[in-house]
Amino acid sequence: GGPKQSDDGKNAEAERDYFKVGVITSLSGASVYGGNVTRRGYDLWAETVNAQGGIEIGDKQYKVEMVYADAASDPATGADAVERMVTTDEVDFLFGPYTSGVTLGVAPILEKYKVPMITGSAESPLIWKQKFKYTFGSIPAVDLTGSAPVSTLVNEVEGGAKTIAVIGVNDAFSKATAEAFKANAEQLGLEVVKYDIVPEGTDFTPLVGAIKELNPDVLAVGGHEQTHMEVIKAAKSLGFMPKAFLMHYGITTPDFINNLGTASEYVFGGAVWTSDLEYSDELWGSTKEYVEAAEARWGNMPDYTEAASAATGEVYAAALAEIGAVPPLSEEEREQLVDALENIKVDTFYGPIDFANEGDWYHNNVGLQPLTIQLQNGEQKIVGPSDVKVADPIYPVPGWEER
Amino acid sequence: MATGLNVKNLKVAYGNIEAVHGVSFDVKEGEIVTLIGANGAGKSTILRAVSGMIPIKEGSIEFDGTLTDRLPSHKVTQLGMAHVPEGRGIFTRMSVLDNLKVGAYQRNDKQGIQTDLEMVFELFPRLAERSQQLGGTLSGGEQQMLAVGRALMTGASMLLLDEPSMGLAPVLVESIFEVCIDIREQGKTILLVEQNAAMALAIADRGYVLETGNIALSGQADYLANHPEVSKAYLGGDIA
Amino acid sequence: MEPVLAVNSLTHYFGGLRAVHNLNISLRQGVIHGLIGPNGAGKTTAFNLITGVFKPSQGNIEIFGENLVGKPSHYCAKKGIARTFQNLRLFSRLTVEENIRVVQRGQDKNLPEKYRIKQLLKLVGLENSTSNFAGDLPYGAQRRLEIARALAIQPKLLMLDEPAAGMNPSETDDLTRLIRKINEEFSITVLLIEHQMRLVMELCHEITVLSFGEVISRGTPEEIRNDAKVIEAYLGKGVNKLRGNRAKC
Amino acid sequence: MEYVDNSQKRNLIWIALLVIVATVIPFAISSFWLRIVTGVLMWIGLAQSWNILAGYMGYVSFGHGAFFGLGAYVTAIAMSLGVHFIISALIAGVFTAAFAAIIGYPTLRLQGAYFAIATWAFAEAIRQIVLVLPFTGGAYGMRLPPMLNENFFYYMMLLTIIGTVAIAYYLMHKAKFGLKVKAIREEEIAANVLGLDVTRIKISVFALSAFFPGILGGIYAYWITYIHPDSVLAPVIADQMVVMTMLGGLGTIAGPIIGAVVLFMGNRLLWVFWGDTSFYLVLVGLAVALVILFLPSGLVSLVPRLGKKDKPKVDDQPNSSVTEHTK
Amino acid sequence: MDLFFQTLVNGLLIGGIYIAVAAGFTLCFGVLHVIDFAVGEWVMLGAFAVFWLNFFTGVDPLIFLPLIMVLFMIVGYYFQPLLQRVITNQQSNALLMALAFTFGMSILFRGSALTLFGFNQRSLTTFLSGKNFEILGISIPALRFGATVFAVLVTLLFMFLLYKTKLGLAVRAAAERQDVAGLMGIDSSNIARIVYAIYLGLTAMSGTFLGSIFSVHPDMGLRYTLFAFFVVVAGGLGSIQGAILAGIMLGLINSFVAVYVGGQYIFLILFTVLYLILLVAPKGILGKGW
Ligand SMILES: Nc1ncnc2c1ncn2[C@@H]1O[C@H](COP(=O)(O)OP(=O)(O)OP(=O)(O)O)[C@@H](O)[C@H]1O
Ligand SMILES: Nc1ncnc2c1ncn2[C@@H]1O[C@H](COP(=O)(O)OP(=O)(O)OP(=O)(O)O)[C@@H](O)[C@H]1O
Ligand SMILES: [Mg+2]
Ligand SMILES: [Mg+2]
Repeated sequence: GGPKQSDDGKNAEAERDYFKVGVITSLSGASVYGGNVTRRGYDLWAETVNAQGGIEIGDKQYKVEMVYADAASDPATGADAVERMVTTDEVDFLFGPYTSGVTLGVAPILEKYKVPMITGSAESPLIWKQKFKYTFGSIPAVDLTGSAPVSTLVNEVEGGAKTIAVIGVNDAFSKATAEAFKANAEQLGLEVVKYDIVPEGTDFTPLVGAIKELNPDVLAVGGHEQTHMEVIKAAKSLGFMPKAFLMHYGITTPDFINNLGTASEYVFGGAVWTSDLEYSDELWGSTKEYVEAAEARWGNMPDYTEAASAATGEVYAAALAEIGAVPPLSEEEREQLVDALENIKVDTFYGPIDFANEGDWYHNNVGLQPLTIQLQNGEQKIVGPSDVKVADPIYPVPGWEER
Repeated sequence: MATGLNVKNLKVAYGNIEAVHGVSFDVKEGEIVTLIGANGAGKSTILRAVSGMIPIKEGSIEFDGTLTDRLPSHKVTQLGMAHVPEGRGIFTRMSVLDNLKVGAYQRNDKQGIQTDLEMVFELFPRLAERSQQLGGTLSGGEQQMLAVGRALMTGASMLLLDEPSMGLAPVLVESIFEVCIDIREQGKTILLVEQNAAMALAIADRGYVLETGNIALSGQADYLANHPEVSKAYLGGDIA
Repeated sequence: MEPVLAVNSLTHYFGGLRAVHNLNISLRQGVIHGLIGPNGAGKTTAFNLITGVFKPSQGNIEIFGENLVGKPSHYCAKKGIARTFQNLRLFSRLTVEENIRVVQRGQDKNLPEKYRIKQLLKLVGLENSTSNFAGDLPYGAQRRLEIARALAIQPKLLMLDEPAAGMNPSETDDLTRLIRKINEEFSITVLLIEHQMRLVMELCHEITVLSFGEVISRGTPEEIRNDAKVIEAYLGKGVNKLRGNRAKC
Repeated sequence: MEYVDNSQKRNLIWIALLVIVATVIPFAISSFWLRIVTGVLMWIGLAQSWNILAGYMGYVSFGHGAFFGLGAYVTAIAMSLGVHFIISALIAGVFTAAFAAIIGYPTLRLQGAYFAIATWAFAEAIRQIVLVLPFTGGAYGMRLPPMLNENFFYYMMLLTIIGTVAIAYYLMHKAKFGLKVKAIREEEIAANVLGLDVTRIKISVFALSAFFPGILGGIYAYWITYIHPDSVLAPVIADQMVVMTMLGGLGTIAGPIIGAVVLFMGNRLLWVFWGDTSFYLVLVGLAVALVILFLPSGLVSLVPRLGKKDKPKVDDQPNSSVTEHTK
Repeated sequence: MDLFFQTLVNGLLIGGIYIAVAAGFTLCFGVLHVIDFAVGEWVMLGAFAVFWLNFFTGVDPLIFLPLIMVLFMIVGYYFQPLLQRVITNQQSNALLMALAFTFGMSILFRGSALTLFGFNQRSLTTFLSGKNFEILGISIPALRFGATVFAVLVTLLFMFLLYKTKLGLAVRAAAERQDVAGLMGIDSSNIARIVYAIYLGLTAMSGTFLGSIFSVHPDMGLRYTLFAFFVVVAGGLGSIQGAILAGIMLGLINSFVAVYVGGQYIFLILFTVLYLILLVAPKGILGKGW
């Protein structure tokens, strides 16, 4: 079905000398924060590519032009946005939304129009289980990344954690994070003294108060930056300090560190990337150079979501170069592009990107190694697994008064 | 300086519909003047215009030497005019006592307020009994007492009474009219709108007969009371 | 014959306040019965109890022998009770015609002639205002519309709460004629609250006087007019006393 | 009489034209705009349903989003059990109507703002229930089998909307039922005392106003293919129904239609042109505030013929209007 | 047992936060009959105002409380006539008009803040932040304690104002019937402006506390709109005593459910309780609402 326009449109359109790239992300609504973080990554890639003359295909360079649409953190709006991108703006390929919900809302439409999308975020494992052909993700799902920090806390620190309390917010990503923490903890023989999933917007003091009473070695939290800040504030205001806080996404955002100051110190987290890693990269040169560029551009240290988003563009560039397709992409070329994406393995400043072709992580990036990080002196330090760590984990961490 | 109320060529409209079509009348200090007329003649409308509750379309209203036709109602009230509106306008969620206190809002003479409160309670013992009951739960007649009582609490020099006897038991109707006489004896002025024209004319000095927004007739109360047409239309033939 | 309405030892409290106490009323078919008494005596409360707006604390209400206590208002209406309200309760943003149509049972054209909208409005003198919003009518007209609306449900018993309030004597006289007509031509029993003695004395076959929620007197208009208790509590001495007063000054 | 016939003929021609235009729209516009128009239709239906309750009966509900969401979930669950979509959506409508009737019984005793907030409270409670129930997917939401046929959804929406508008028009403007509903809005006690079974009428209206949102929720779920408590049970859904109706004109048939078109289209247009920043929100907010400020009777008041409240014609045969209404 | 008391204290302090947002809101409803949808956005603007003041001067945010109060009172005083225009329009349902209008304002404020200040999370650090003191083994967060004390004091002050002063008498009269209040010599429109000004002043001040307890960002308001609705309705619209009681009650439910039942069910239980309260006591728990 579908309107004819997209079909004729493609053929009718004259050759372009640039790629049109759609960006759908949350520029307003509940996930505005993360949405803007992904956008920073995408934008920096586009700016950098264009500054260097464009994507090199054969012997010619093609610049990229970004087209944005706000998904307003709402699947329906996201779906409208995709429809517009594909049929009206006729983009060649897409950068995906921040939230898993919007991703799930737009993915079927991409199947229909056969336009690929790589999302730099959306870590809910749910997406990949759906096996969408045209949807890829450059951040490994949280059920994969949640394992490293728990195992570090159990096996790689002195004394090793024995008990853990896990709380999570009741949204797809946060809940999956909490579940991953719990599952890993149980597997590693930790005693889970409390497990609770709370609705968004709750006040954490009572829960933290209860957990303080149970006095676990580790308090693990599944949530976004705001949740993490509130949990830390609640714990501090109740004078509660477990041997370690374990959090996931969010502690790597600059706001977490800026707002909490010393209270953010020593928090453990899971990540697949930090600015300490040393990868080489075609576009920027190396991880270090990317980080400098991002810092210069946005005034903040990039976190792993921003980095993943920036690296996403490089995968496209590599795949396009490989199939030698020039803009505008025909449906055939887009099919080829998807094939290429499935098989390519690209080394970026962010690490190797390699999309799985089967299993529960279908089309998700499985090229990366999950890392345990800890905030030390305001920086994210890799403290595990032991073979890649750049610093020793500090455990138990100093109390509130000793900082 | 002119005292009392002086209304010239008053026109009032609700939206596009003119309800009062150029009415002139006056009330001299210390007089009781009554406005009589059928349903919908515009009596209440005139009172509302005079007290500033609704804007006027044309004309002038002068009260104690001040032009009040462009003043908001609270300013007019501050000049010493109290209006008991049609439908009583009780503060339903406030106690009887608070309703009366609101009446005295613009006064600062504690002594005088106390005296007037006692006066009101004497006049309407039911209000004293129910001083803590919420205004809204009073019976219709009790609310009417409260509305009149509240106006008396303002200490105003001029009272506009819109059907003060409505819904009152006959004994109380009498008391209300007696109060009017008392008030007048204190040197105050009253503009009285009444359906009970016989009673109104019995206590009034002068009266105006209003017909669909125009003054049809005016004169001394006795003259009107004995006027055959007035008698026929508003007094219901002979006086009971 | 079974009474239209029989109220037995009806009592109602508002919190600690006893508004109606041990009220008994029995209405024979076809009478006009007056319910008078000082302000706050409990008259309106009694109406609210009979029409199911309030649930009585104690007592019995029967219409044609059927108990109404605990029944919802619309059930009372179906059994033949209609009423008007002391503080008007018209459907203000419905037109005059709609105010009647909405309460009619069945289609206008299938109803007996005298219960049709046109006739009802003519009866109360509103035939020229059919398409005005009820809320825009002058007060007196609204009162008459309430009566027409009450009639439209074809009641057996019509209860009027101060229908003459805000009317001048000649309008009151018109109303008197109207109520009599309703009573006679529609054969409707009427229970009437009113403070205008002119109307009450003229119309009522029998009168009950309430004071502080209790019956203090009952009888024909003549008996009531001359009952010392009623004069003391309620009637007073009339307009002539005032005349004298004014003459003084 | 002549005049009436002519105007009815004219109305019929208008309606016929509209139907033709509505039917061919999918062939005339791009798939993106078809999506938007489908969205507009959905909101017309939602706003109109809300208007049945608030505009005519005077009960302001802030919980109507719940019916939409319940409809979406019921449809999703039914379809996951293998029930055909059309049947599922109908089940959803019936379910939400029945649910509304049950919840309406106690809730409709509340007045004014209390009713508004009570509906909002139960809507929130439902969102929380869906988040914790085992068969709703909780925070992970539910996915429906995709059927990516824009035209199909357009026509489904169109059909439902025509149904909503027609029923609203017939019941509220033509049938005596509408008068009863308005009487309740004006004076509930008097209506009851004069024989209207107020409780039953209120519950029926509440159930009716929940029926269509239920179906629309079902269509939405299948259309978007993914539902989540935050997307189909968010308070903002009810808020928008309110604002659209107010914007267009409360208690009129045209009001919710105009309001939905203007707000949703306006929002999307601003979003298309300024959507790469959050600035368009400023414009949306400003527009809503300004319309309310300067056009208190809603946008319909710009078109006097539409904004006219349903006041019957004065003719010398009051009976004639009655006969044509009741059937 | 310790946990029980800790939970109790936590609940009371959450209640304090509820009350802080609700105090002005209930006044606004009680007097102006306006349900201000933008209440959360006023909280947000208040928090941002303090944030910027603190950013440029470095002075402790709590010191700015009086300044914020005055600032937003001025805003409220001049903003109210707009709202008045909306609600005094004769041909429409005032409650709904006000809702729709303030709904528009809330989008406008949120959009503006997002556009101007960006999406970042910001934090207000006061001299009380992160501090706590212990009484009998129960930790009491200093900032929350401060907010609660502030809220309770302000509310008591209001009750005094409303029920014991002449201004209060005028406010209550104007709340009910502006026209008749005018006949008593009360300048109702000015009273309405003053009340709205007080409401905004208070709401903005509570923004200071909320911004420091949680964080400052353009969307922060939504949550507080929720809380404010909640407390004000459960307490009975317009009833200040009711708001205090409801705030405390809901804080306690929140806290005890989180600890003894499960965090998952907090809102489910809260909203169900609110719904049931409405059904059982339609005028609020004290039966004193409008
Ligand atoms: N708020 C209003 N809106 C529109 N028209 C009104 C309004 N108030 C009064 N009117 C109209 O203005 C005219 C005069 O009404 P007004 O209330 O002044 O009469 P009145 O003499 O006081 O009658 P009554 O004896 O019934 O109190 C009437 O035709 C009435 O319908
Ligand atoms: N809801 C209520 N709460 C408390 N008291 C009430 C309530 N309703 C009525 N009352 C009281 O009950 C008594 C009876 O009131 P009711 O309205 O029946 O009087 P009434 O006889 O109709 O008087 P009127 O002739 O003045 O209309 C009054 O004293 C009134 O104050
Ligand atoms: Mg009048
Ligand atoms: Mg009465």
